[in-house]
Amino acid sequence: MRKKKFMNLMALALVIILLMIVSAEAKGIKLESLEVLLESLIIKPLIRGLVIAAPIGYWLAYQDGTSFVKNFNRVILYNPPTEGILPFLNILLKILFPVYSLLIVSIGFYLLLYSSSPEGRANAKSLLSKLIITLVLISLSSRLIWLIFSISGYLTDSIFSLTSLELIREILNGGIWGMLILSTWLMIPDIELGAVSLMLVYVFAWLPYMVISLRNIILTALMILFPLGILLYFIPELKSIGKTILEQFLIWTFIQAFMALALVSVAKAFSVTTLVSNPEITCLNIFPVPGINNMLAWFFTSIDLGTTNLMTLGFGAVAHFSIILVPIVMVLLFKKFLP
Amino acid sequence: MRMNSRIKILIVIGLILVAMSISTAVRIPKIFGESHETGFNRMGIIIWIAKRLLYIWLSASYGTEGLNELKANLSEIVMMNPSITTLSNLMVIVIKLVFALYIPAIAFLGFYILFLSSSPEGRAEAKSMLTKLIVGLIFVSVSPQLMNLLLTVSEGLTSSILAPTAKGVFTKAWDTSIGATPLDLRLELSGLKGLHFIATFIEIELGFYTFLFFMILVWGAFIFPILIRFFAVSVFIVLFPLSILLYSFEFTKALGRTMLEQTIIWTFLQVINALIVLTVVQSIISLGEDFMKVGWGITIPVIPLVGCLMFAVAPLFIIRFFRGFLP
Amino acid sequence: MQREDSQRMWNKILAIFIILILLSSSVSASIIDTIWGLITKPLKGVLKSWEHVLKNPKHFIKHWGKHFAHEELEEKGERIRTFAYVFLLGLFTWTVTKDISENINRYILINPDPLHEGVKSTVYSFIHLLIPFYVLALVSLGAYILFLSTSPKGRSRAKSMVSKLIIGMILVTISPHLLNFFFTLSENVTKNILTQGEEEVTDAVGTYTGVMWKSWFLTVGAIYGVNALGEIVTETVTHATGFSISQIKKHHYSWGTRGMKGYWPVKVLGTLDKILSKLKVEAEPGRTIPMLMLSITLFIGVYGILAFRYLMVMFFTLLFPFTIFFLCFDPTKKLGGTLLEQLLLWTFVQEFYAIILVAIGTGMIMLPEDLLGYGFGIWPLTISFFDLAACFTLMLGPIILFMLLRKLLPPL
Amino acid sequence: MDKKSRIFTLLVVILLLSTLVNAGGALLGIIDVAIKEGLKLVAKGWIVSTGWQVIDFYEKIFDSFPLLLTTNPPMSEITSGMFFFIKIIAPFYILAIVILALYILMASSSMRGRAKAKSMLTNLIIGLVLISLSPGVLKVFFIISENLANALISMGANAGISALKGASGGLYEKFWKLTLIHRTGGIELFAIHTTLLFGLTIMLLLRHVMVILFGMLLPLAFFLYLFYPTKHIGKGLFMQTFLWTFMPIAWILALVIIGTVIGSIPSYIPEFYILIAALFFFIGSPMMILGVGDWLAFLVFLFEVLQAAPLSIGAVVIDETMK
Repeated sequence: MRKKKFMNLMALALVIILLMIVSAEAKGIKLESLEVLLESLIIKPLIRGLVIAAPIGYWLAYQDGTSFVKNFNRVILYNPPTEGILPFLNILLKILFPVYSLLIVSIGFYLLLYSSSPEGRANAKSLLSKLIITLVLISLSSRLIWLIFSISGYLTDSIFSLTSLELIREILNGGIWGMLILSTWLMIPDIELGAVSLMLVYVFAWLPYMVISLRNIILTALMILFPLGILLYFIPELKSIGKTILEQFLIWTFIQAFMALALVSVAKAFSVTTLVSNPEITCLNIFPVPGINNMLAWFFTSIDLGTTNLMTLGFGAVAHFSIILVPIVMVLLFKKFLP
Repeated sequence: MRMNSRIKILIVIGLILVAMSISTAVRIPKIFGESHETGFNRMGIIIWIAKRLLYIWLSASYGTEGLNELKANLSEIVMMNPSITTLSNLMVIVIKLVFALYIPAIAFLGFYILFLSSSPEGRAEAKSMLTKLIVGLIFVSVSPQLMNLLLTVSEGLTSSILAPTAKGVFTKAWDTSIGATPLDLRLELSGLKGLHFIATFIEIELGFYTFLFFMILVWGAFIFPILIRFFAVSVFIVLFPLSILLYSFEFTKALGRTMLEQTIIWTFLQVINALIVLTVVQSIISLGEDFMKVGWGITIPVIPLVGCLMFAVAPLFIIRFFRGFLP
Repeated sequence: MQREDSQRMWNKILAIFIILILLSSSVSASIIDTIWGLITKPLKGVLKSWEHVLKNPKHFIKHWGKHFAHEELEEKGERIRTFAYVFLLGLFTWTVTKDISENINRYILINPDPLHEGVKSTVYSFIHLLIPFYVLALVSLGAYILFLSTSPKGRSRAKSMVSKLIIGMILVTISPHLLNFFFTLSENVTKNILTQGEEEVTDAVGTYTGVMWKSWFLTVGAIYGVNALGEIVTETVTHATGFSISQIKKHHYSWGTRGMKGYWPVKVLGTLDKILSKLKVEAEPGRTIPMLMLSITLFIGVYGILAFRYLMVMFFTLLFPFTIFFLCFDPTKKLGGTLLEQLLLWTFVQEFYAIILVAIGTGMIMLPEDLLGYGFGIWPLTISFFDLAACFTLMLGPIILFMLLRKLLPPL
Repeated sequence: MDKKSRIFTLLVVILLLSTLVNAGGALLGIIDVAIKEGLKLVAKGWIVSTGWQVIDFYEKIFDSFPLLLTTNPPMSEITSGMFFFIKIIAPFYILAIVILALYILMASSSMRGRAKAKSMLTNLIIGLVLISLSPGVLKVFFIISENLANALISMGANAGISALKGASGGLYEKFWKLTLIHRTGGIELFAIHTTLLFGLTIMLLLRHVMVILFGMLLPLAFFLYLFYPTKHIGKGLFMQTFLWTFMPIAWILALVIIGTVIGSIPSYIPEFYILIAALFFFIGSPMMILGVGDWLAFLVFLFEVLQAAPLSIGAVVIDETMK
């Protein structure tokens, strides 16, 4: 009923405008209202759709906009190569060997000449064994890192096997496309209206990658520091520094498992949660030109799913945000666990 | 209902403006013998000004909504407290729940005494725990009265602080920082409203931000913390028996302490609010009105402005710095 | 390194240009004339018009008034509101910079006067409010001594508490004078710091006002800069090609149908003019919101914090009797400690401010000249990063010192 | 459309026709300006109606409030994940027991060390029981929280939910009125409004995700709790499970309190402010009641919401350049 009324009104307006155009043309007068009609109701929306929404849609559909959605399991599973630390390890060993030999020799002299009490002798002996352990661990550290990485990678992989990857991919895809649909939809009448959701599209596209690359960068740095961390951990005075290095290394390594776990739980939650009313945004019922936004959205942005609903959008957003949230939660939760 | 009458007024004003603009648009070209195109432009300008005036009027009325009531009922709003009677049925449920929880708590303590404390020292400790728990039980059963006492003390302190205060000075500080425009039927352009007036004519976007600013000044800084306090105090009233239980039970003492502390802090926040009123009043009296008054034409009175914003910021400091005073 | 490289590159480009011009002179003199004309003609025109204007300011005003009167009404409105914006922002900047360079010492040094009539009476009314609390505390202590304390240790503790309470009572009655003494002390220390580093303080304030002004210049540039650029380009093109834009404009809407059809400069100029005319409308104050925010942040950052400090000190001044009472009564000692700590810290913010001002001044004086220029914006509308950092230090420094000292103070 | 109005519109059309045909330029101009304004109004109406549809879209979450707050994800989904972690833990567990047994048998010479090892062994065995019972523990959590939630929600949470709806409606009202006057007049309010509603949706859905996540980690939490060095991690994980499971209680309590108390607030405070305060109180209530964060964190959040407004300025610049 309301729609009919509205359509009548629209028809009336059209008739008046046509009359105006005809009479103005007859009298040779430039019409301002015609400019407004063309500009703010037809041309600008078209331009907004074409210049802003369409490239983003193209970017998501054919370029690397949805790269994270396509490759999330590979990206999360990626670890920096362990060969990278070998030169640094060599330098460290070069520095350490003379120090070590000096230390061992001095401990030997201490044992031979000065230590009279059995306690002191035991101390020296334990120090010697510690030195040897650290030496072995440092020279094995690249293997050790590889071992930790493969444990974490195996864990992540098997966590991913708890649900189908397709479901996770669908959820992530639904989040980013739904946001784009929403922002396109809001943007066409006025660009500022869609600013927040447009920003969220970029957040969804970039922020997970940013977090994951941050993890890789930090992990590479910690990997280089790892042998040093082992060394410092066995020196009582510098234990806290070494502890921090080792702890951070382990936390940042296992963040990938927790990212996978978060995505898996999102998938599980998505498949079991129901909403009382799950509204849809379809591009058909837009005021005042029915169908034009739909056409725009379908034609220019090549959105193959022209509608989105609250469940898809909400869980998609939660999936993207959980990638960002996980490192924060983990670093806060897991600090100071080494003795 | 109020909104409807407002819409009516809006429509009437709009109609008058349109009529005015049409009449001028028709008349001017005839008088000056200009072409009709200039007439359009004049009409466009008039519509432009009318729209901005409408925007200023509407957003300023949103921004200062309830300001007069606030000024009239300043001490009542500061002294506003939830009444226990409205919350009594919820509180009764919580008390029942707490009584129900006492049984496992006492049973747990009994087991603790039986099995784990072998030394006489430990046994004495367990006994003191039990007495604490029973004292807590007594407090729980009188918790509505206790809470009432707390609220009464806080209200009494607040009223005794507010009583000698020259509230007129504070209201005046409000008035000077909000200011007035010709739309308030006054021949002046001052304060944030004046800024809003000018900014809207320059750009609607700027007008929006200035409007937001005094909206924040009125309700964001003043009513909002007080309302949040109102809700928070209601929650803590309801949870008061539970926090007593948690505080008296040795193993959950930390949690109970935080909750009790929060209860006390949120309750006595109104004393702080009253003190802030007093502080602002004293500052303005002792500094004089011209101190830190920047600007020419439209001046920005910094001290009243910051004084009004104190309501939002000072409770933060209080809550941040005054934790951990309970044993 | 990079800087040197870029400089070298510029040198190279310049050298190439010079060589090219020299070479071309040997080929054809007329080309040089053309190029020279391209550069000088518009400049000459601009200079001439300015010379004219400077000689006859009256004529200038008249001319512009005429011009303004003949403009379209919408354009007039546009001009008025952009000018009003720039003017009002400039006025704001001027008053703030003037006020702060005159009064910064006063603003930093001011403390509430505890002996002021109103404050004193309020404090005494609070002392009256305290009497029942004192009575309550004494009675409860007495009851404790009489009935509950069995051990001599507890009794002696209670007794010491009583003596503390009585000392507190004496202190409460003289609390305004106590505070006055303390404030005078703090003010004197601050005054010493400020007078010792007078030059530095002036320099720091100069940095602050400079950034305020630069922000305003940027606003002006953002609003009128595009227009000015459009004007210059238009003039250059006009002089270079001999076609007047206004001439083109006449045939603008119909260059397809009239006699100039197909003549390429007309097409190019028509398109150019379209673009330029679009550029001209862009004097939107809305796009200068970042600069406006910078100005307002700077204003709030200094005035707001100083005013807030004053109000907080006033707050704790009024609470001072309660502070002493809480401190002297053992169960509430912690609360009193926090109150006292807050009072001390908020009072000391003035010292922090003075120290930060002197530090900024010293830093700016010590900074090498060539580093000062680094900044954002197009020359000459640049804001140096160092100046900006100095301003933000001025805003955040006292608060950071406040937080730092709070951690450093021994727990009471 | 009834007959009367149809005739009326016909009359208007005839009138316009006649005027347009007969009138001179001035009248045409006036009608032109009027139609221009009308068309501008249509454009603004388009903005408002689009905004309304999105807000309506987000507001539908309020219908699901009781359901989302009173239910927890079904155990069957969580137990599979739990068994996965138990499978991972099992070899470590066996290793720990074997090493301990060997230590007791061979290495420990001192009485003290042996006693310590023995207590460790009992710990391990208790842990074994706990880990195998962990689905049950979670189930108990769920039952308690659901029962409490169901009991509380019947005490007037609906009034609270309608208060939240009212807050949303008040924000929308301001948005459309300001937007009808000027295109960019109320856009920032819309940004704040949608951010709030979207945040609310995400919070509620994130809770379900987090319950599943920490529920699956519950065996790990028990396992880590048994060893001294990792004790606080286990405790932290357990606390997280607890908090995320009992978060709806805080929310529902807030809703009930809002519903009960809102009537007793003096009437001279404008209703809109009360409702907005209620909305923010609802968002902040878990932090306030369960002590997840403090007042400051809540305010930082508020500040961030307000900060979303300046971000839309970037969009203005783009829009202005495309004029």
